[in-house]
Amino acid sequence: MRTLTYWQAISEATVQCMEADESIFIAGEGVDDIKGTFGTTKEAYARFGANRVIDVPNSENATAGFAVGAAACGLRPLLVHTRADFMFLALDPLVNLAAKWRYMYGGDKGGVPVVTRGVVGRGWGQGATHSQSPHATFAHYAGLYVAAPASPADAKGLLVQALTGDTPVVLVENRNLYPLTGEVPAGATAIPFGVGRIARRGADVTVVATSLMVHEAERAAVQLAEQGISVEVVDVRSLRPLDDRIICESVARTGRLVVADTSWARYGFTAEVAAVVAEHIPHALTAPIRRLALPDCPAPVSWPLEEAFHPGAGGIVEACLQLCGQAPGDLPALADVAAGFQGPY
Amino acid sequence: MRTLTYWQAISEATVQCMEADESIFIAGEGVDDIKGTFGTTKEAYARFGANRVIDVPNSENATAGFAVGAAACGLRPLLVHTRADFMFLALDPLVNLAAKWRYMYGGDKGGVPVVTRGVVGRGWGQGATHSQSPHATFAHYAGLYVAAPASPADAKGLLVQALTGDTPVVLVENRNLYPLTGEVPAGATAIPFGVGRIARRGADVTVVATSLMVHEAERAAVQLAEQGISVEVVDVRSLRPLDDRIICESVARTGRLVVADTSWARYGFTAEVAAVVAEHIPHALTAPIRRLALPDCPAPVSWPLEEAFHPGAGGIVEACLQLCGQAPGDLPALADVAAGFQGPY
Amino acid sequence: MTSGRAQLLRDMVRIRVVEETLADYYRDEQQMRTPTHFSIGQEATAVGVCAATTSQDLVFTAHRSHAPYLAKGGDLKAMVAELYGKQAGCAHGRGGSIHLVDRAVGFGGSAAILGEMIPVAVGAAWAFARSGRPRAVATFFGDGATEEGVFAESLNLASVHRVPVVFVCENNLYSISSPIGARQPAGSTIQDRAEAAGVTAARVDGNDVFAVYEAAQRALRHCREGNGPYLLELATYRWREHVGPGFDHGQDHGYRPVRETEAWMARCPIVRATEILREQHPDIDRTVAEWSAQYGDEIQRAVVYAKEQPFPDVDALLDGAYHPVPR
Amino acid sequence: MTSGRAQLLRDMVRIRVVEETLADYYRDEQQMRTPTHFSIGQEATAVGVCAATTSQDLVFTAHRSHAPYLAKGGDLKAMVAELYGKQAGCAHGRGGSIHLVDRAVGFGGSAAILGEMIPVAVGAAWAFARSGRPRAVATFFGDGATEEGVFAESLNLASVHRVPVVFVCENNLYSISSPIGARQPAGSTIQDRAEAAGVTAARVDGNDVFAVYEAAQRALRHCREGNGPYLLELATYRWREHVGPGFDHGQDHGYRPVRETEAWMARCPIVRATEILREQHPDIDRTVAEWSAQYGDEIQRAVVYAKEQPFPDVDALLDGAYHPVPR
Ligand SMILES: Cc1ncc(C[n+]2csc(CCOP(=O)(O)OP(=O)(O)O)c2C)c(N)n1
Ligand SMILES: Cc1ncc(C[n+]2csc(CCOP(=O)(O)OP(=O)(O)O)c2C)c(N)n1
Ligand SMILES: [Mg+2]
Ligand SMILES: [Mg+2]
Repeated sequence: MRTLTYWQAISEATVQCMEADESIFIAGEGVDDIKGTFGTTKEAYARFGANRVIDVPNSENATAGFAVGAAACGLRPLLVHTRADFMFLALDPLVNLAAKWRYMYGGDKGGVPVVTRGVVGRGWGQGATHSQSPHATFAHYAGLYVAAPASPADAKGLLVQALTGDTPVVLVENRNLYPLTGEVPAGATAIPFGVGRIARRGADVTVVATSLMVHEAERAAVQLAEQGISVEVVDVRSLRPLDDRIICESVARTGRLVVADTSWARYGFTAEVAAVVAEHIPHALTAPIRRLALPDCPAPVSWPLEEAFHPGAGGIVEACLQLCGQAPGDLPALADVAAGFQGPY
Repeated sequence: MRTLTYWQAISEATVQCMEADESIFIAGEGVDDIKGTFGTTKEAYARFGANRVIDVPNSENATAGFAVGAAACGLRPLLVHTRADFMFLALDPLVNLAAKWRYMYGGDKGGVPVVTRGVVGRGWGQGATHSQSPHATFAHYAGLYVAAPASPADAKGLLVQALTGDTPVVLVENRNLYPLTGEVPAGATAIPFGVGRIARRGADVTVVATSLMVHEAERAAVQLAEQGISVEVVDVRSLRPLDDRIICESVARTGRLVVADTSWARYGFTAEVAAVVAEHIPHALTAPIRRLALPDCPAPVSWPLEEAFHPGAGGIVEACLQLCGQAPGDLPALADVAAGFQGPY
Repeated sequence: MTSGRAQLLRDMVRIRVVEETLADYYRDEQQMRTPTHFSIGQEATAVGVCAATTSQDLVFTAHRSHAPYLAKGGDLKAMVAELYGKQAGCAHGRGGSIHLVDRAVGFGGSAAILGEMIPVAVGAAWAFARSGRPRAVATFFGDGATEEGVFAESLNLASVHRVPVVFVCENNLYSISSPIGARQPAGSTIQDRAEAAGVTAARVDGNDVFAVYEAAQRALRHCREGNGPYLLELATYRWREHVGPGFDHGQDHGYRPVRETEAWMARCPIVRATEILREQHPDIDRTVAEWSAQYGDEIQRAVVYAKEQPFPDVDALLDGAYHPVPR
Repeated sequence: MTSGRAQLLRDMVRIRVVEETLADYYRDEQQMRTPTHFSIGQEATAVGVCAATTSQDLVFTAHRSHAPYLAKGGDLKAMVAELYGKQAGCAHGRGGSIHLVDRAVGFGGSAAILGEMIPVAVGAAWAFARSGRPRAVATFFGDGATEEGVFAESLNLASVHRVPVVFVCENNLYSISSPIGARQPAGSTIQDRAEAAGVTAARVDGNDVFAVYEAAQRALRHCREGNGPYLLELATYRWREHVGPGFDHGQDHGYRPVRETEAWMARCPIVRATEILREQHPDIDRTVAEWSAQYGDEIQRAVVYAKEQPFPDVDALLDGAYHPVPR
């Protein structure tokens, strides 16, 4: 199969879906600019022009409401935010309106399939308001689907599903994934929401992760394999619906759970995954679960602080070793995936 | 000790703090009106007038930003929302600015102690956008304190703490608690955030609850006591910081955990409490944990649906019986606390 | 007597009779468990604007939804059943008074978060414009909603993209109990704010249904001809309490002077339209009385119908929140 | 040569030299790991407005923060150390370029979410007004930020409560790569929108530091005298890329015509002020050269200082997020 980068996979899904369905349009601040949202909207703009790839004013609230209205009239909006942090300004129309629309108006009329892509993740010193990952916030409210693809193939497949489904969707994309490559099917094949993926098979510890943290977990697994610890990495792919079964089946096999996320622990992804296990198979746990998440402070800018702030493969290694009763020892430090980032922003 | 209603306790805390500290002012839509926000701002308005109890335009975003600015200049704003659902429009200034202010500007200068009260909970058919409890959303982001007092004494004590502390606070008040009475100290004594409370001692099951659900849990406990099941009810009082210790100590004693909340389960309060236990004392669990929360749909209006939608004492009884291996049997149905609500809104 | 003008009066009479009857039931029986914002006294805005729309045009509203819903031709029985929370309701009891919908007649929906439907209407109208057909959208909201940032964002967005949307502001001088003077600066109007965003705008007497109708025709023509959005600021007044069935000016609610309310009640849009029509139709009062009786019957029957209808099935609580997940 | 007017020029020269030097280091060494929005070409707005403030007044800004920070008297070394992420930075390395602060001189803070600081300034100014002292607040933001709903909300709030705040819009015609014409309607201005909200407003040539200064004085006087808020729309232009140190008009970025950029560069605010002052000060060019050299030294020393400073202690990562919890 061909290999594409994550951003190319998103671009390809977008273009293929837009070709197949005239009702799809893209709206976002600067989606038409030369950089094309990390490359992801560039080809769509070149192909479909300003009528279907629409630069909008800096009005996140109205733009989301606008998308709801367009969707209510049969169009399929794909909204893009270059930082998901800006989506707080669009929370009301997404959570109070889009998520509830179908149900609130009876449940049997059309929904408003607004798809929102939000870019998350660190760059160089993006700081407290430009690097947050608000997926848990959107996933808490019933009515939306929320997904965070980790691989190019999933980035394509989940976007295809979003653009062909009937439910509003929030897709979270970690910017550090854009350059990653992987095999991607040529066709516009949807990957359903709610179906996780075993990213790596293992027997001793399960690491449940999402988005970028799947890769950090895989790197951790490689190093741990050298220590004789076999790690299973579960990529949930979507946060709502969440694939409880794949999580529980894995933990039932390994008895140990580490959950890794790029947001805070409290009331976040790591909490939900832990709860799923505690709800279904607590007896399977041979050790307490461990959560790898952001420390309880806003994101600092200064790079040593930033390094310490963001969880990565090193932290996962440590947590797994501890769960397996092994001392941290002096393993070589693991560079995070994001360490490959070439500045300056 | 004297007895006050929950709303009187809030009013008293407000008035006493405003008397002691001239820098405190109230701002909100209609805080000066005859109903005085379920009575809670009425005496403050009568005592301190329009200079310190300020009706604001319908601009939730700017009002929250305004409060941040006033706080940065030494004032202590107390913002009031008659429905917490409107706070989605104020999420950006609260989460992207207030929560991060102190840290983002170095961590050693003043913070912006903005206190926001949000009213949550059902009335009669308030529907999908007027009855949500967004406490988990605010508690996910580091930098804020979030509390949900269940008793009149806590409503007073936590508000006093909020109005005398340095960290921005979100207080969630279930409107069905306003008429409840309880003993309340006469003085303006603060209750610290992060310290839970054993609302009822028990040995067989722990119910960890917040806000209204503490009362539902207590009613459930009374009925269960008649069945020979001894329930311990833990009222966390604040969601951030969360009193992990009181939760774990209780579960360590009982071995069984039910978590009850007025919001959705996924990525919510019930998830976090379950995670805390799975993180610290999973081996103490003699049974899987159970979560009592909203079903995964928006709030419906029609009253039979509304009754079925909102969790209450009955559901807690069932969950506890099940955890203790007893059949539901035919216990008399328990009326929820909110069943005392006298309409029409 | 089916002249266009008489029809406007007739529509107002129908809405008045329906709402007054519902208000009585609401208060006396408390079986409608849904916060309800009556438009009694404000009928001319809904009727004048909706009458100027075609069946292809869409209307969205805020919480004060009954009058535009009915004026647009929304199914009365389905509305009443909705208020009673029944499965036969236009939103199957899920939505209540604040979430009426009847797409068959072009009533796109109402919502209760202030300002929320304003950009929705812009998006809908933009979708229409893309399709190349001369359809337009009207969106109703109050003076209070214009303070929400999303109103300004929507004006700008519609203006830049020349979207065929009519912003209909029912300026009834209050947001719950806050007078407009406490919330918006004196000396500038909502019309001014629209114009400053490049939106053509007009202020019209919102209690004069004929004036509203003509202004709405102008506004819709402007939209259909591709000239972009239009804002109508319609001065009017609600007679009842903000939410709920009662009058509140006689009680000690203090937020609006009894004299003010009475002066506005004296400017009843129905009485005014009746007076205007009397010249041409000397027997207008008898006709209005007949209409009242007719609609009195209709609403009584709708209430009976709604009460008889079953509640939604509790087992179907979750239905419709999501499309079935493909697994 | 310390006349008030010369001081304005001098302040601009300082900011220009500082920013150009920092841009070079930024590009060449990539040690400042913080997205940085240079004001090169826009110095007159910051200098003109801040010079008109007193030390008691507060200034807030958006992301384009360096120039107002320096113009208000912010500590240069602390700013540079902040860009280098050092503990000696004005935000101890936690905030970066977009979160500068120096309360000692009345620089209240900068923030990177568009429009976010606008209501903050209104709240700060309201707090001043309550205290009864004639202090005012100025808040800087770009043309793009005026599309955020919170801008309109803030205008209205300030207007209703007659808050002593000066809204300073640096209209540089672009929001990143989007021209204003794609985002705001032709035929109406930001000034118009302010006036429609009851806010006194003026449009001024933002590249004429003397005009800006005088306008700012008028605006601040207006505020101090209790007449409520004021908006200044200042037409200007950024020379560099939106974020980062480079020029982008020569490259094939396509979003703004090379001719347009060059025309604006020809209207350099420093050159213009120099020309105006030349009549009175025939040796102005030599003076400017001296200033440049002086500030060149100053910024070089600041960079050396910043580089030498230690990074924050990683063990203190959490410090300052919360006050210690009383337990
Ligand atoms: C975002 C938001 N803030 C506050 C409210 C509470 N609220 C409901 S109706 C209303 C008054 C609205 O006034 P206006 O827009 O003039 O409409 P009217 O009720 O007068 O028709 C308010 C403040 C709300 N529903 N949504
Ligand atoms: C709410 C929000 N939306 C989008 C952005 C991304 N963004 C950062 S700067 C900028 C351009 C702002 O333009 P303007 O306000 O004119 O300021 P300028 O950069 O031209 O000085 C944008 C869109 C943001 N920071 N915040
Ligand atoms: Mg009104
Ligand atoms: Mg700009």
